[in-house]
Amino acid sequence: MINNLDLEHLRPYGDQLNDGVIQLSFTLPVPAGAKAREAAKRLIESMNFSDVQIVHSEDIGEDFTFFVVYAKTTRDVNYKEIKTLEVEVPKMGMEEINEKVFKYLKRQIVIVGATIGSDAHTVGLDSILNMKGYHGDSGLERYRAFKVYNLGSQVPPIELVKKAREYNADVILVSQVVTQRDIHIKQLTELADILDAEKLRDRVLLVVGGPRITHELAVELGYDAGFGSGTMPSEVASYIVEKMVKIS
Amino acid sequence: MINNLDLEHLRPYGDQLNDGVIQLSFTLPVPAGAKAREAAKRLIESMNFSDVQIVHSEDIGEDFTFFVVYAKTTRDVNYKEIKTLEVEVPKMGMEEINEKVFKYLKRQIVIVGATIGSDAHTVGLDSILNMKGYHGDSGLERYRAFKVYNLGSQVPPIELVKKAREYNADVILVSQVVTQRDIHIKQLTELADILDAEKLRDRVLLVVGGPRITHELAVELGYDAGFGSGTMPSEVASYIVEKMVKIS
Amino acid sequence: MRLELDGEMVERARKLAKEVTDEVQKFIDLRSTDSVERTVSRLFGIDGVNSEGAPLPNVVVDDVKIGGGLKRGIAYWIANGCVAKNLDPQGLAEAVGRKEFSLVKIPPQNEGLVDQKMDELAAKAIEKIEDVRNKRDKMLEELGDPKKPYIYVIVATGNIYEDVVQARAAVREGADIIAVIRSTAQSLLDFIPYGPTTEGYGGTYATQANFKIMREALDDIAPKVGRYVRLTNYASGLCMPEISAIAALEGLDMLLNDSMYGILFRNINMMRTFVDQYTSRLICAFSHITINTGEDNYIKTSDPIERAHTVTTSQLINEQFAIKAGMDPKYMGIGHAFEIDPDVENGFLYEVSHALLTRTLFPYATPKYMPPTRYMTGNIFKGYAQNTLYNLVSIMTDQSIHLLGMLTEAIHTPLVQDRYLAISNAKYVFNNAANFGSEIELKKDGFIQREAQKVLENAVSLLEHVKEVGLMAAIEEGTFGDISRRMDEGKGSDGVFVKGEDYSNPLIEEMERLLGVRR
Amino acid sequence: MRLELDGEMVERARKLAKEVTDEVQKFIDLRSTDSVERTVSRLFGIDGVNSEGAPLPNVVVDDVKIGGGLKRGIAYWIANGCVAKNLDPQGLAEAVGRKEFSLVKIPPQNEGLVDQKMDELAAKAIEKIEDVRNKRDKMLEELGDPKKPYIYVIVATGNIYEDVVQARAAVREGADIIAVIRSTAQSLLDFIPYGPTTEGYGGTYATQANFKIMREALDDIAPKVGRYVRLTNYASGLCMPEISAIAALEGLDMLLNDSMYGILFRNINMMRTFVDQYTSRLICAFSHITINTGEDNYIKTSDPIERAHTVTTSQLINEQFAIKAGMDPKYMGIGHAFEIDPDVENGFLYEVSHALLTRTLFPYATPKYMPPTRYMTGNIFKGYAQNTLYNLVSIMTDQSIHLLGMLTEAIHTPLVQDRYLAISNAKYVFNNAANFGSEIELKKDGFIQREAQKVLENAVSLLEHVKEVGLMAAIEEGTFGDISRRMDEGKGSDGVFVKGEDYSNPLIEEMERLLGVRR
Ligand code: B12
Ligand code: B12
Ligand SMILES: Cc1ncc(COP(=O)(O)O)c(C=O)c1O
Ligand SMILES: Cc1ncc(COP(=O)(O)O)c(C=O)c1O
Repeated sequence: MINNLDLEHLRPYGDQLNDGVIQLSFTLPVPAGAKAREAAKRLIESMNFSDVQIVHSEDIGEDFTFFVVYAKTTRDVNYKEIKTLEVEVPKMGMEEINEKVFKYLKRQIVIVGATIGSDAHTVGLDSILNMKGYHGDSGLERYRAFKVYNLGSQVPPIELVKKAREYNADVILVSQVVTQRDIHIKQLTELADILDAEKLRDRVLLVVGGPRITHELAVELGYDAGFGSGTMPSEVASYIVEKMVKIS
Repeated sequence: MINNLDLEHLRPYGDQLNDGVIQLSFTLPVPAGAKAREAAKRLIESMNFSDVQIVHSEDIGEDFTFFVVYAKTTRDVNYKEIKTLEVEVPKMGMEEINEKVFKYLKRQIVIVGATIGSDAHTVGLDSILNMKGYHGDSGLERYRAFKVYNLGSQVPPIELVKKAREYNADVILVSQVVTQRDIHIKQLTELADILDAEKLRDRVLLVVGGPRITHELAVELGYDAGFGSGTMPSEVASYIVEKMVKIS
Repeated sequence: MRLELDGEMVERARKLAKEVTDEVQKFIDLRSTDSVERTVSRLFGIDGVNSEGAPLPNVVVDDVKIGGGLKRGIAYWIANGCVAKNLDPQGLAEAVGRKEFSLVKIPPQNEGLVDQKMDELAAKAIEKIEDVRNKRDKMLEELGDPKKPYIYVIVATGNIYEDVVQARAAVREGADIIAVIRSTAQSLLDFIPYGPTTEGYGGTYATQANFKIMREALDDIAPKVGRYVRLTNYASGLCMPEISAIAALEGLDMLLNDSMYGILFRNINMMRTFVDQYTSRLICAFSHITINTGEDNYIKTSDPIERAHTVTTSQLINEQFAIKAGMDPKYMGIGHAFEIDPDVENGFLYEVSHALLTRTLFPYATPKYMPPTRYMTGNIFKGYAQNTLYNLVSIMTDQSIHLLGMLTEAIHTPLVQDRYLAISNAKYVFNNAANFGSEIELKKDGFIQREAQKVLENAVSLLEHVKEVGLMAAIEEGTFGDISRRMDEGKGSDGVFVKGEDYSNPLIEEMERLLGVRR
Repeated sequence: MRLELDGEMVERARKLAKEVTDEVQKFIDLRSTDSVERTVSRLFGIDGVNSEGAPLPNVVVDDVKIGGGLKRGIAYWIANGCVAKNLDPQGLAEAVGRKEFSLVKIPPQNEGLVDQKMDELAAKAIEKIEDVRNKRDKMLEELGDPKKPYIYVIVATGNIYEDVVQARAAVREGADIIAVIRSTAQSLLDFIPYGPTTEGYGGTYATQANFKIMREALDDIAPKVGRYVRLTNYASGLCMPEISAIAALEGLDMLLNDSMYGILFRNINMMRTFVDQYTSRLICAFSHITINTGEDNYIKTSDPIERAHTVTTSQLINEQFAIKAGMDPKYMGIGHAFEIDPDVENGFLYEVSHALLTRTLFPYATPKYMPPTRYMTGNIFKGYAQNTLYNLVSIMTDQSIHLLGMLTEAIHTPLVQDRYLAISNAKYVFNNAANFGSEIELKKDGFIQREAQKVLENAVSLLEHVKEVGLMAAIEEGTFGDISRRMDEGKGSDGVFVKGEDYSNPLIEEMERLLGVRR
């Protein structure tokens, strides 16, 4: 890291250490002009920004004005005290995982995966589950240690729970990609509630993934873990094994 | 304007009325990863933003991390109460201006223009002064009513004041384009101070222009007016005449 | 810039596609579906919902279905009911909706009278559609057809009134086509929701009222901007032909409509989709509605370079199905997309090659070019650069319908500013490189030429195989989009039935006659 | 993609440019300047400042100038002083700096000894420069020359230590060349500031210490990224040859250096500039420093389409001046730029045509292509799209040095993230369209061909006129950049003098000899 960095008061770096420069863009539903510019400036100033420069403002039709702004934050953040909620697991190789599972559990781990509710995006889940995997990292189906049931897309939560029971699943993997109007929150909550109601929640490892999913959100919704954008299958595999072995 | 707009609580419009969505980007001088993302999130949250989504974070070398963020402001702005400081003048045609000057002043208005200090950007000032003008709008030299002395670039403030006295200038037009490390503020202040010291300030109309100049800033620095990006020569002409006629 | 294609190879490809679809058409001709019958009901004037919110077209068709009479076609039952009860179809349907009676329980009326009623209802429907169509054709002529590539943007707020606001802004900025994206999974609903709606996810429900609201908004702004503005929606999913019907009634200009998309990407039953697409396309062809086929989807789940020939194959199949529905090529918005990983060396050359192939194979069509989506990331700046090259390929290769890429593709449905930025990018590139494509030539036997020829050859091989096993079996094999679907699987299979000997559908027959495809 | 140029026309253009510069060179050969003499002092080993902060090279030259001895050349006075005082040049200069004596007051020493001293100092200087040069040539070979177009970015924080941080990040991201932009108006200083500096405006002062700091930083990171990283600064303004000297000593790879830029854009006296550029270029040629000429500037103030031929004309003049200084074409970074208003229809075609013209006219040079600046606005997204097309034109037309456009060009000197975004845009386009240029041909007699031919013809006409009136008069007429400068006007004119009969400058002569341009 660069010299003279005050990690207790970390600030954005634009052109100089600690200058705090941030770029913003947004639209106000008022006609372009001096008054709109002033409104934009005041708004941004009211948000702990100083040196607000409206570098672009443009009429984008129907009395909308688009702004590009550069400004400096007056805030900083204590980087030293940050403890991330990220799932942190030692990354293990495929053989290591297989061996560990058979050594400690003496059987395959049963995994059921699906994208639930109205969500039809399967590419993300498939990247984790299918043999082929993701960016050269093999999917869970390739591991001897796992027995994978990929139920595909748009599976109603109740259906997923039924299947999990049927297959005696150890792990439920759900994918949620569409997040508009928080539909993912609704669907994930529904699944968690059904598992609770059916007294299955404590018997499964419940994991969610998707590009807008964070571990923090997952925990908040009562899941064991959450995986975001760019997740590798091996990370998920390592996490599952780590947890399953701990539970057993 | 669109329906249901609450102008007293104006908010950005992203996808929905009042959703308050703002796009941000910035760099933190720490290595990419979960901890950096959390730092970015906390920083933005500390600035009256909610629903902070780190949609992109990337290592850009040497332990810098670049972020793209979407978030919602929790603030709004009272659009109704905004009174802009913008120079507001009735736009007049060239002939109207010429006539008005000769009718009320009975002589040409003498204008001295320059880019001062270390600033060598002349294109902006020339757009206002030269015959050719800007985007089809003729420059001040084209008006019979004005006698224009364009002193060019990098004129030391003291030199400019000397010339203004020599030509008996009514109006001083200065251009400032370079603003890095607030050099324009220094140079503009220097000019204003010299004019004060030389007891010339009250005898001239003092106007500054440039892409990062606002009327507000100009007034703050003791200038009569400031003109920003995209100014048209005819706006400046109208302003000068309006003021000169009022003074006389 | 001209692509040299082996003319014989092109002919062979077309011939194979024809043969493949001829086989499927035989199946289609024998069958109808619930949705086809609801389509007839709608065009006969049935609209609205019953007290439980069920759409009346569903109510009447279900009534007849439960009563075991659907093999005869809903047209007969409606006509019979109208004659018996002296009601118009709407009055009749409302009564059924109130459970006053069942259509199958109404005694058969004088056959001559019923036939006459059917013909009369069909003629009225045809007339209605023609009126709308002629009005639009006239508006298009008066206001002027914008320059191609048409700038096509989506609105997807979930709330039709917000959609209108954003659509109007987009038109002001230069949009030529507004597509109202549907709410997630509407395609799986076996009915069309009713009335204006304000709550959708990832899109806004396609309803007749929503169509009308948007149509009016666009017709209001079109004269102000001095150009005709097209409106698009989706005729896909379980209500494919019905959506075409309400689109025809409300004067939409375009519909996403693919002969296989629903099978592959929505797991809708094969037979259902094939039968539905036929009626749906007849209506489009008759209404001068441009269809947008969905080949872009294939290369969202399979590799855009290796599987490029599946796009070509599907385009040829879509073309043949459209021809079978009597569609003028100019209403064929043959789909393709700019989806290659931006990190691929010379990816740009592949894109040029593939885009030119589509343009060259379908000289009379109006190809619809789709933007990068799967390799868009949260880096909106990078995305903006990808869209710039996409725009360039489009203008270079003379595409017709150009769906704009959004810099926030990987993040959310477009914000008002995203759409603005997309439009200004496209306008910049289209103007700045207006004649670039005609000022350059492709190197003889160079990479671009060879790649296109290769894709075409692969498509021919694939078509040969498809012809051998049949289209349905080929789909089972996972030929398209790396997805496999079984013939008997999929949603909506229970809504397909073999027409009875006494089946009648004078409305569809009349359209077939007028389109010159009477079979 | 090949541009067909009329070969005779090309030859004619070159011949005219040669004749035009031959005339100017006659003036040059008779004269020296304060800065040339300070250059000699520096290369003789004089460095540092006196107690008032005046640089010692200035101190000694001013001392001799005031004493009326400069016509003889500073080399003589230094050598004479060294012999007399038995000091090395630095010791001598320090003494003069302490006002212990004046060089002109030192009695003339034995002529043979003084001559010998001069030759010895010259030889040592040559050796020093050669050492640095050979070390760099070796490093370049060992680490490997990156693929062209080289990715060239600027740093401009004003603080050399911040510059280092940002330069290192840029190199990690893929930059091949780092240019440290100078502080506003340094070109008007008649001395080079001294020591490491942390306060500049719009750039960082060019000082020898700053050069060293950045050079070390880049040499440290180059092996880590596995490629040679070039360092650039500015040899422009009143200290043009001196900057070349310190650049040679510190091992810079490139210098902005134009034969007319200072005259036009900094109102530096014509004669001063012409004389200075000659010595400056000799040093560059000898040190294997690539020059970057400044034609991009012309089309910042005049119309890039209408005045395109002034760019070509100036390029040819710059080439001839470089040849006169013995420069190998591969060190000629002939400048041009992508500056056409993005709203111009087919502006992209003009850009391709102009860029190809430069590339084709100077096949052995390493053209330096400059990004859009004047039509960049506060709309950073639009700017990013402009830069995308700029990158495409560069890779298509096979440019050598590619200065990256910044999306924030209209706003501020680049932020660390702006530079990153610029680099990733260029890398994307360069890779994605790597062979595009070689896969297409220009339409015969098409727009692109005709435009280039037209620009060349106009350049020839202009050169004919310039030849008639002379280059200096042509500049008075406002030929370049729409700016007129008078021969006797401009800064630094008092620093030009006619060499005396007894003028000697063995250092420069030796370089001329080694470069084969001894006159
Ligand atoms: C491909 C695609 C489609 C395809 C999907 C095909 C298929 N079979 O999956 C089709 C065309 C069908 C489609 C349709 C729609 N889509 Co879509 N689609 C995309 C697109 C372009 C790419 C998604 C993708 O494949 N990414 C690649 C994978 C590998 O990445 P990933 O999903 O992030 O997965 C990784 C991680 O997140 C994680 N992960 C994901 N799931 C899981 C699960 C577990 C357990 C774990 C551990 C990890 C994990 O691991 C993966 C590997 O690292 C995105 C835009 C984009 N560029 O992101 C839009 C996008 C996701 N779609 C969107 C929308 C709105 C739709 C529609 C609703 C539009 C409409 N109204 O018709 C429809 C309907 C879909 C539906 N009902 O759900 C929006 C979502 C907006 C939002 N945030 O709400 C996006 C962002 C586009 C946009 N800007 O509008 N889409
Ligand atoms: C052209 C240009 C140059 C040319 C200038 C040629 C010339 N004779 O003017 C050259 C190449 C010489 C140059 C040099 C430098 N430049 Co310069 N240059 C630009 C550029 C590309 C365009 C400016 C321009 O001509 N705009 C067009 C005119 C018409 O617009 P305008 O100036 O805004 O003027 C309008 C209004 O502002 C207003 N206006 C302006 N002045 C006045 C005055 C009055 C009285 C009124 C009423 C109105 C008014 O009216 C005009 C018409 O509407 C900008 C980037 C950009 N795209 O903006 C950088 C830019 C301005 N330059 C910049 C810099 C840093 C420099 C240098 C210092 C770099 C260096 N270290 O070498 C040098 C040195 C210049 C110096 N000593 O001042 C920075 C400034 C950053 C900052 N905010 O501080 C910019 C923004 C580029 C960048 N991102 O780094 N530059
Ligand atoms: C032909 C076609 N129909 C429909 C859709 C939209 O999806 P849905 O099935 O949700 O209507 C698409 C999506 O891209 C498509 O290409
Ligand atoms: C040849 C040349 N020298 C120098 C400069 C920089 O300006 P300055 O005169 O401030 O050194 C430029 C600017 O673009 C240039 O092209």
